[in-house]
Amino acid sequence: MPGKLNRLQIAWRLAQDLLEGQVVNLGAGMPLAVSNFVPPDREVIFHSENGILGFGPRPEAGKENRNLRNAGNIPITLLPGAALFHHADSFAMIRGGHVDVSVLGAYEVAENGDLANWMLPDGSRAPAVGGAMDLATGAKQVFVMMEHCSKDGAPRILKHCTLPLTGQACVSAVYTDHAVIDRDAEGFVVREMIEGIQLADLQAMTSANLRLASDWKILSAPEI
Amino acid sequence: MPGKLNRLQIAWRLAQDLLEGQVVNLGAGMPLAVSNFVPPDREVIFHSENGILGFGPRPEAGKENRNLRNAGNIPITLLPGAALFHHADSFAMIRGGHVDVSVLGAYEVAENGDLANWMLPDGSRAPAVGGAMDLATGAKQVFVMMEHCSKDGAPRILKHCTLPLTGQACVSAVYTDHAVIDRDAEGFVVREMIEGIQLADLQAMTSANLRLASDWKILSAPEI
Amino acid sequence: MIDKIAPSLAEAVRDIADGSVVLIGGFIDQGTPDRLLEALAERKPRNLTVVANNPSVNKRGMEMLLRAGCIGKLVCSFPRSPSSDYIEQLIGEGKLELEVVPQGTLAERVRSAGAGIPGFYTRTAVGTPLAEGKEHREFNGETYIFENAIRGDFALINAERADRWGNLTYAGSLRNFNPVMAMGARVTIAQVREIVPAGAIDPAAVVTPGIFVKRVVKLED
Amino acid sequence: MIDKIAPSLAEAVRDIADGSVVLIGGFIDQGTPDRLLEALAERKPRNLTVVANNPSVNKRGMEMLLRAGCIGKLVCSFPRSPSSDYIEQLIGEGKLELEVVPQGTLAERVRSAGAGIPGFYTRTAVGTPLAEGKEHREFNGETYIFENAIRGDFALINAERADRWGNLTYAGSLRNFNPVMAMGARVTIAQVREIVPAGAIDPAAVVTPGIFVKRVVKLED
Repeated sequence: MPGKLNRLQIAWRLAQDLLEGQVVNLGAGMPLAVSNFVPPDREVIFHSENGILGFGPRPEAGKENRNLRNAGNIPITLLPGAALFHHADSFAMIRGGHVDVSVLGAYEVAENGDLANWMLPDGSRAPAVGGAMDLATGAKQVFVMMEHCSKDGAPRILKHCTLPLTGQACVSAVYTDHAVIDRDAEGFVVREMIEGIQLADLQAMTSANLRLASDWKILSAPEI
Repeated sequence: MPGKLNRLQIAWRLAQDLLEGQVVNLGAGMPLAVSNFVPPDREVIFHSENGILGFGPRPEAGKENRNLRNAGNIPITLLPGAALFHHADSFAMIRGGHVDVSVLGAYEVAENGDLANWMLPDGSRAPAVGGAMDLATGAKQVFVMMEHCSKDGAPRILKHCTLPLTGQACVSAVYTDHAVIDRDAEGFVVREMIEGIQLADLQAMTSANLRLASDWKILSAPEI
Repeated sequence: MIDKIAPSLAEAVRDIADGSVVLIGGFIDQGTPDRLLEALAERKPRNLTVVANNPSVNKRGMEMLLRAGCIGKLVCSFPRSPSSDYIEQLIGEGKLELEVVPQGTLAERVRSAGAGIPGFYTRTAVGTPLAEGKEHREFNGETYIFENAIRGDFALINAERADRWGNLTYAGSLRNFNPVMAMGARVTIAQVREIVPAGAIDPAAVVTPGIFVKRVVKLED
Repeated sequence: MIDKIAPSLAEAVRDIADGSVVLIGGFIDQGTPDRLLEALAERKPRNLTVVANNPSVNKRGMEMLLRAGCIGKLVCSFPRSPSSDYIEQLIGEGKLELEVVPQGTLAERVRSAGAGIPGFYTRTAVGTPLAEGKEHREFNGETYIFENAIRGDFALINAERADRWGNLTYAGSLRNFNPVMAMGARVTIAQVREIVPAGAIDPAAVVTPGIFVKRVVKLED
């Protein structure tokens, strides 16, 4: 697929939709890249579940502070205006609806907004949930970023989730390598698609029903 | 009554029973005097419900800091080792059983440990409870200090409280102008009485049944 | 650029509408948002539900709000003050509803709202008139009552220093209810004595992170 | 004179008995009380219930406790790490019980215990496998589940500075679960990098007041 986005490009695209002044939590893994791509004239405050508001970019190699790492255990810097606090306060912010956007990865997203991102049917006796359920349920909006299909081409945007849920009816928007898709009361609405595909092509990769926004646009991102 | 204690002497007597290292909350009014009488070789940490641990004596006149006052709104000093925190944390300490002793005034105390100290039947439409219920219920031990009888001579140490309760079965000991009285599973045990009275005299001023400890002593306090 | 600094007291309280639930920081007269309360009293909103530990101690501030007839319901732990008579008069005339709440329960009910918790169980007040009508439940052989969260539409608080992100610190015992009320409201407004550049407050020393604060207004010296 | 400073790591953990509930601070490998865990593993207590966000990340610390066979039950949010296979093996052999709890729920359950609250309602986990068997209840049209408090017999935590009253501060993001676990246990024990005279920590900068701390032990440089 020619115009397909890579993971960093998905992160870039999502970052463009974060608004001035919003508080945004980035889940571990792929979402952490989002902080690198916020437009420079826009101030977004990043929250890390381990008790940080206002973290900045990764420090230069050799300048890392061992005592400052994010939820992915990656060294960070603090921006002027940052604040540090403990886990109960951190999750009070999340659970209490003070975080504007939570960016999460996903295995599956359903048209009713259900999210599954924590447990694969791999027979693990020790499934790890971390903060995913708190973030899925507590944030005002949940933005999911993921590849549109699984590695073997199976749809991951579904009518109903098949995997154990992380949260119910919580997903606001999905950013994939093929499209930007909003969710409203009726289901999924395609806001952007990559060049060269039609809605029918995207629908063929998607189990849930897709509608096309009247003002839909081409999804593109700079080379990263 | 010759050896009857005044209010400051009651505070002095109670202060002698506070132990090294204990955290002690002093209710507004009469209990606040207790902090002045802890033996100098003993370190007791005083807690104020408005978010202070480790407050010290009242500063000299003219040296008050308007930003440092206790729950009775009286200027205080901070001892080395003091800590400041907010009301939710302050009452987490109280409700969570981290405060060793709460010193409270009372209208009535009953032999089952019930305490009434917040509401008189004076027809007030705006009864004020403050932190009394949290302190009565949350602290590990509640020490009550009060005059043994009301101004018109009526007993205030009763079989059952007649006034609306502050807390149930919460009182550990009562310090009055006539006696020091512990409470155990069976009721009140007189540990000290002022010179010149017998148990019968004290019983005549007390509705609840009193027992005398085998090792009871004379209650006395220095001139204050 | 994020800038939560409001140009004036009047501007800071501009959208507190009739019927709002307003949480108010401070304890006795320690750290009350007196100037914000004055500005609010001048706007004369009606039928506010006011949540504050002490409804009135000073002539300034809360008492102005009360005497301007802005308060329909008062939720507090200690409605006893020089203005108690006036409060009792209003209650007697059916013009004011009063809910008395133990101080620690009040703090926790507001903190709960801020933490996304609709209610919690506590032993405080069991067996007293303040437990009447509340759900009772046993845990480990002890009786507890259920207390629901108190969510504010607005919180008015008093702090010492602020930056443009709304981070706050407090002086001495003036902290008290202020950080708690800040957590519990949709819109928190702080009067402060000093505004400093972002980064001037040590991140480890921030008491109320800016996420809980919408507007900051500096008092005139 | 109050002096909470313990002479050694071994002395600090001396009374953690078989079957104790032990809360452990830290997040991933940020601010874990690794040296206290080592000292505990050397004592080889049996059948501990260990409550920690991450059960094991380092060879030192928690993993030693796990491999020494000290842990009967693990309560955590993220049992995924280099030692996951070993955890799964123990579970498969019936030698370890695992309770997975969402991270924020875990923090709040411990904070609740510390605050005298036996339990609370939350929306987190509703509709997921982690809500199964829990009380469900509606508030304002939303479904919540009931989560009960987790009280520790002991807490092992890691802090930066301490004084003889047990007041603590933390460095950077090493704060995380440490102040929360400190609240939730009967006996909290802190390993610290520095001990300073009482009064050297600004009272407004204390993060964990000494009331929550029983013993402090300074690490060798």
